[in-house]
Amino acid sequence: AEKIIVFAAASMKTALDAANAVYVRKSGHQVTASYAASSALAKQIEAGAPADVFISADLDWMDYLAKKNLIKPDSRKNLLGNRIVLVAPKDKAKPVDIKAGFDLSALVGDGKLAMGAVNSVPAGKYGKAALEKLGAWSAVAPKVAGAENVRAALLLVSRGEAPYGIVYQTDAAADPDVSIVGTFPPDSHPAIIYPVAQVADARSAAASDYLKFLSSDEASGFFTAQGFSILK
Amino acid sequence: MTFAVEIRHSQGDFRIEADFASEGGVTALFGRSGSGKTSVLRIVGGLVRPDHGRILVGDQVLLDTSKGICLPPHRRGLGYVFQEPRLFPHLSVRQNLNYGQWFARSRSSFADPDRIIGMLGLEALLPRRPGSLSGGEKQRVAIGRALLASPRILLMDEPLSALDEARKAEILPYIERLRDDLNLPILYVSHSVGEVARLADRVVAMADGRVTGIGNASEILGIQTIATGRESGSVLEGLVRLQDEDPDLAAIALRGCRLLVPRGDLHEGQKLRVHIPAREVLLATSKPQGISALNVLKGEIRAMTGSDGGAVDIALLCGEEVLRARITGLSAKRMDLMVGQSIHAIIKTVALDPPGRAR
Amino acid sequence: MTFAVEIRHSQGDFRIEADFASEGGVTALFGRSGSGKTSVLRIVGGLVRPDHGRILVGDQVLLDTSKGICLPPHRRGLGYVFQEPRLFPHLSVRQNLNYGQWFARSRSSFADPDRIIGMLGLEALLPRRPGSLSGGEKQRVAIGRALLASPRILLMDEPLSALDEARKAEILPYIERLRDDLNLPILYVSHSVGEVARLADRVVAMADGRVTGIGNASEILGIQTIATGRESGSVLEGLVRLQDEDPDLAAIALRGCRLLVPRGDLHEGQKLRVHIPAREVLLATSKPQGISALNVLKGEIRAMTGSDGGAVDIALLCGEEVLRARITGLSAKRMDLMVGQSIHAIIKTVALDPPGRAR
Amino acid sequence: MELPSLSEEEWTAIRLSLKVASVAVLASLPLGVLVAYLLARKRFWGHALLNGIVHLPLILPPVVTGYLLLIAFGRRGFIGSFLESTFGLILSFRWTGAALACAVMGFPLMVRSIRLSIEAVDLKLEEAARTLGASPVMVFLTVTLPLMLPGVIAGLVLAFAKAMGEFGATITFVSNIPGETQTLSAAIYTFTQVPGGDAGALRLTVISIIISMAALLLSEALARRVGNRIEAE
Amino acid sequence: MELPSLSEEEWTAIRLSLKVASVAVLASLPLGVLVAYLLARKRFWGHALLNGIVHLPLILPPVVTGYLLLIAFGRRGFIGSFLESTFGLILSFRWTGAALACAVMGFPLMVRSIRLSIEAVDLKLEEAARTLGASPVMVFLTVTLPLMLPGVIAGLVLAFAKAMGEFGATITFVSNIPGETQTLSAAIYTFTQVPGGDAGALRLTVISIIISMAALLLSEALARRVGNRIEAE
Ligand SMILES: Nc1ncnc2c1ncn2[C@@H]1O[C@H](COP(=O)(O)OP(=O)(O)OP(=O)(O)O)[C@@H](O)[C@H]1O
Ligand SMILES: Nc1ncnc2c1ncn2[C@@H]1O[C@H](COP(=O)(O)OP(=O)(O)OP(=O)(O)O)[C@@H](O)[C@H]1O
Ligand code: MOO
Ligand SMILES: [Mg+2]
Ligand SMILES: [Mg+2]
Repeated sequence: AEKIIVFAAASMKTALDAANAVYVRKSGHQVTASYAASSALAKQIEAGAPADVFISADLDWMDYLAKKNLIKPDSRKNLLGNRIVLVAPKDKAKPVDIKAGFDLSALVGDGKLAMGAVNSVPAGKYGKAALEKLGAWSAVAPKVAGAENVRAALLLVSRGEAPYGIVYQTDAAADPDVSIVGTFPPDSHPAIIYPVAQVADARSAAASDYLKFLSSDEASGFFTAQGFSILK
Repeated sequence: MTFAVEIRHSQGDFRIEADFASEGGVTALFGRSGSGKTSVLRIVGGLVRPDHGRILVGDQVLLDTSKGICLPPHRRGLGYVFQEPRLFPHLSVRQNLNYGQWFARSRSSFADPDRIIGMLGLEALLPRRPGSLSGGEKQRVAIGRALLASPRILLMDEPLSALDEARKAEILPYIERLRDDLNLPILYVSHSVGEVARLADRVVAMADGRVTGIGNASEILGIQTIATGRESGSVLEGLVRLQDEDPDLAAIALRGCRLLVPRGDLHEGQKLRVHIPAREVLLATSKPQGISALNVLKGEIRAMTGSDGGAVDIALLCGEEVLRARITGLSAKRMDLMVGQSIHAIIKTVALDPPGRAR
Repeated sequence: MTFAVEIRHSQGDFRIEADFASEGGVTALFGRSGSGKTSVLRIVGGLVRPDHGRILVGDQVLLDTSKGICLPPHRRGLGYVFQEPRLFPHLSVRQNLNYGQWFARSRSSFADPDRIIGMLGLEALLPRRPGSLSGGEKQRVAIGRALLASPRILLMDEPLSALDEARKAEILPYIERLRDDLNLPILYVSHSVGEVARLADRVVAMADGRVTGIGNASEILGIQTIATGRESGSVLEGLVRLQDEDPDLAAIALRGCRLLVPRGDLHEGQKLRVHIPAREVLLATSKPQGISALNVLKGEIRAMTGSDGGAVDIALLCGEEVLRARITGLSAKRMDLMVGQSIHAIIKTVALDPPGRAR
Repeated sequence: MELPSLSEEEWTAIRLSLKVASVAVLASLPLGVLVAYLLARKRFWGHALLNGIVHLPLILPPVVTGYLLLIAFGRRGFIGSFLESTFGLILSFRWTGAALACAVMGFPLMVRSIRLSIEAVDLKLEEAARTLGASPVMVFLTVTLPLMLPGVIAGLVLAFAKAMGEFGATITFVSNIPGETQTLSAAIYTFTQVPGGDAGALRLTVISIIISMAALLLSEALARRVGNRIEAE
Repeated sequence: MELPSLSEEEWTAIRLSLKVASVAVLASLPLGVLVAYLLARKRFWGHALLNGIVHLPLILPPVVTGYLLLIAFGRRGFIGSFLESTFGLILSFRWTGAALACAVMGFPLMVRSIRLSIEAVDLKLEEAARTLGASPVMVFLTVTLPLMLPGVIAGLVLAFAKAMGEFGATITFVSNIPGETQTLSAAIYTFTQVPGGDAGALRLTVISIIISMAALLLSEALARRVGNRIEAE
């Protein structure tokens, strides 16, 4: 049996663990997943990490590796998609109509808008782009509290520290203390894409087989269950 | 001021049982190394709370375990000179000396910094830190620090042991003045029979944590030959009478006899105590003539006891005073001494310690 | 073993200039507190490297700054008893005592643990840690630790100051044996004239970092009245002659006269030194009769000097020995003493310190 | 090394970091001394517990500490809401919260250093001070405290350095708001999260190092002065 | 509290954490003592520099430390490639690398504690040992070292606790590979990154606390024994 090492963005843990379990049972190969920030994983692959497969939470870090010829270009694939949503604490949740010119700043009031750090965390970048497109950014920018990651932003909302937050649909769905009060239109921000690729000097012969499995319907079930969309 | 101590305490294997009282003045704790002197001082100073105990100074109760009273050390009005210097390393000598004054409720008249600094020869050291002082310098600073705290009781644990004779001779009269003029109770530990004889109104002999004898200096230092070794002797008390004959001398009128001593700064009518080591007393069967000793006392042999090393201890009655002499067995044999015999005791005047003033 | 020290060193404001040599035996550093005794010892011990200096022990160079030689302390074969105990708090008393043996290249015959532990009375303390020892107990352990390191030189800084007379009397003969039987050079600091007179072959008087006098015990302790205060006196050397008359006594044959002393464990023909404090010598114009002092020496007054306190210092020639006496001015006047006059010196036998053996 | 010119936002982060670290360290000092004293000198019920609590921020991943702080000191947190209603003190999303996070993270380091120093103070000197009339409080102020200064200084330095480097708990607790809670290390972290941010991260890292080294040198000089004073008793 | 049964992977993380923390702490101890001794006792050119380098891991955000380790000790790093070619020692993405990261992160804490203790050792005792024939090395081993034990123990505890809590530098340097580099705190972190991971994070956090508290209690008992022995000189 082969041993496959997957470097994956931390936010995929739940779904990927479930999918991997099935793959292991079926193929008899052994799969080990290392979850961390995409940035760290990319740098590690650059430094010669023994990874076979890399799943990034955004395109930037995959591009970073691609530019350095550290992935096999023909193995690269956009695996999953996601959406960003506006959330509020469950007890204060009222639906918001997210459209061009909607006044998010007024909704937030003198509270904070929790989201991933807009310069570094992918969800923050998408959120900022969407708000800019919808003309809400300049008013709300001073009220943004940038969290280290989406989970932290979500926590700020679920703890009631912030009246609103922008997070992935996948995270919002799982938190009982927050409600999704609106979903950003897909065209308001660059597509949210989790790309996958085989690492250039992957040692495992089963890596491409594993990649194929990730795109299979069987695997997709676990991803959709978590709220991801499957990109074909 | 009176003083009463009653202690039962165990530390490790060592058990202390010490009861003693004093009418005031200097109470000397005397005993061999490890006999428990420091332990008693620590308890009186409040640094150790004994299993059982009662300590009174004047009518103030410092400690009474049966009533649950235990005054903390800083409320006992202490001046404590420890066996080791214990100077504050982060403070200058001057600050060390002043330390107690920061907390003293009132400053005693005797706690005059300039006076004490002068007496202890500390002027040049004031700005220095204790780290680089010599052993004796440290000990002097420690003495000054305790005195300048304006204490109501003074606890001194071998305060002069690291000092030279000349310095001791400067400090001892000062301690005598504290005792006499200020009525300051002093608990004094020393291995020096000379110091103890000179200062102590009351001597508490200790061995193995227990009190083995209490009495005035004469009784204890005279009797306790084991504790005192070759230093046994007599301690006599009398009034000073100035002499016209020689301005350098003074007489001390004792009961039924008198002694000539160097005059020093003695004054007429003053009460005074002298220590005469037994080994410094010569005996003569007939009154010697043309001899350099001023003191030739006529007396009668009251007791003779053979002592170790072939020496003989002899108690004489001169007037009403008992004088102890120690001579060789050979001399005793040659002179054919017997109890009841009349005899002359010869004492070299300058062999006396410059006497302290009694209260 | 010979011994030569030559030091120039400044520490802070204090400047040390000390040159002295010794034929071996005990060299005593004598001087008031702060005169630089400890500083010299630290330099000899290698703990301080002086600005300039040369130290020789036998033919071994411990230090020669001009040649850049400076043996580190652990190669100097030292036994150093510090002025404070400096015991290792994490080791038991036994381990403290053994510490030096772990490193000693060879064990001297005198470094017999049982012997030394017995002499110092440390048996019961062996398993304890130093923390709870009494002051004197600590000092004894420190002495034992230094002796058990089998040193080739012994540096002792007031080693006996915290001990009682009885304990001192046990330790002193041991140090004498080290000096005499083992030819161990000893540099000894003490404020006690008695100790120094008894032990020292050579006395180095210090004041303010400078050597103010070097000589044998008699010369320095006799002359240095300032340093020694009331303890000036004579140190005489002679051969022991046993007495048939009295088994408790022995005579010391001096040049042209003899002294009776307690016999102790003296043996015939032994060389011996005694210290006679000037204040313990009485003078008589005619030979006294029926007197308890065994020693009455006939002599002649060679010099008379007035001294402070109305006392007069008198140097007598008895046979070929010089004896010092100190009497009151009044007595001198009464007896009408003059230089050249013939006189009798009276010395109480038991007033002598049990004499040490000279080499 | 020549520093490329810094953006206004970066200058703000530097100022903020200095403020946060200084306040964190100085404000926690009295409590640090108190806790260190209790741990070093007193035997009481809960000794081990207190000791454990002090060490917690070291044991827990910083993110967890941040979560716990948020739960306790957030607006809805039981302590946070009390502080707000009683003193009007709001910590969440404020620089004060960042200071709290840094203080908490540095606390074990500070306490350990101070405790070690207290344990090294010679009790015999305190006894001497007692006999000279000093009450326990005065003994502490005039003897114990001066003698334990080396440990206090060491504790301050460690806590300050930690405060400069800490971001995990801070960003989780008070997020990353430029000018309010974005400290230097949060800014550095942000740079590391984007491809090509290395130059920016390096620049800020160098600045962070320079600041901390200055603090370090200062502390060494201070400790040496204090030490000189005490030296060689 | 009853612990829900742990998964195989979680047990592995616990075992790994213990191994990593112990090795990190013990392996860095000799160097820690050496550096602390140099800093405490010697004045040399580069004293400030060495001191600064020791403090670096505290000053830098852990992620940055992790990146620096990756650059230096990674397979392609200058030290890493040297170690591999010379000793066959591979650190990157191995548990040994995790130990290195933990050791580096805990090093300033360890050195400070030990240094404080060395500074508290009475030089007079060392002098006494020298006069008794002990060479400088023997003095260190028989006097200085035993007397500074409290600081060594404190340093070990701090470093161990830090190693248990550290993940920023570790995860950045050696990633988060179950069974090889996934320590307890990395596992906790991973749980906090996914929806519904709180229960898992809490479970592991409790275990981490229990382990560290045990280490803490052990160290206190040890320090008390050592302290008792030295007490009240
Ligand atoms: N660093 C220093 N700066 C200034 N003076 C110093 C320094 N170190 C020592 N001294 C002084 O040198 C003198 C000699 O000290 P030393 O310890 O040698 O005296 P000592 O003769 O041993 O005295 P004691 O009998 O009191 O122990 C002292 O007056 C001391 O204060
Ligand atoms: N914790 C303890 N366990 C056992 N013995 C102890 C303890 N503390 C003190 N001792 C013993 O008590 C005895 C008395 O000690 P203390 O210090 O009172 O003696 P001291 O009379 O002052 O002697 P010194 O003249 O040598 O200073 C000593 O033998 C000492 O070893
Ligand atoms: O434990 Mo950290 O990763 O130094 O904040
Ligand atoms: Mg004592
Ligand atoms: Mg000295």
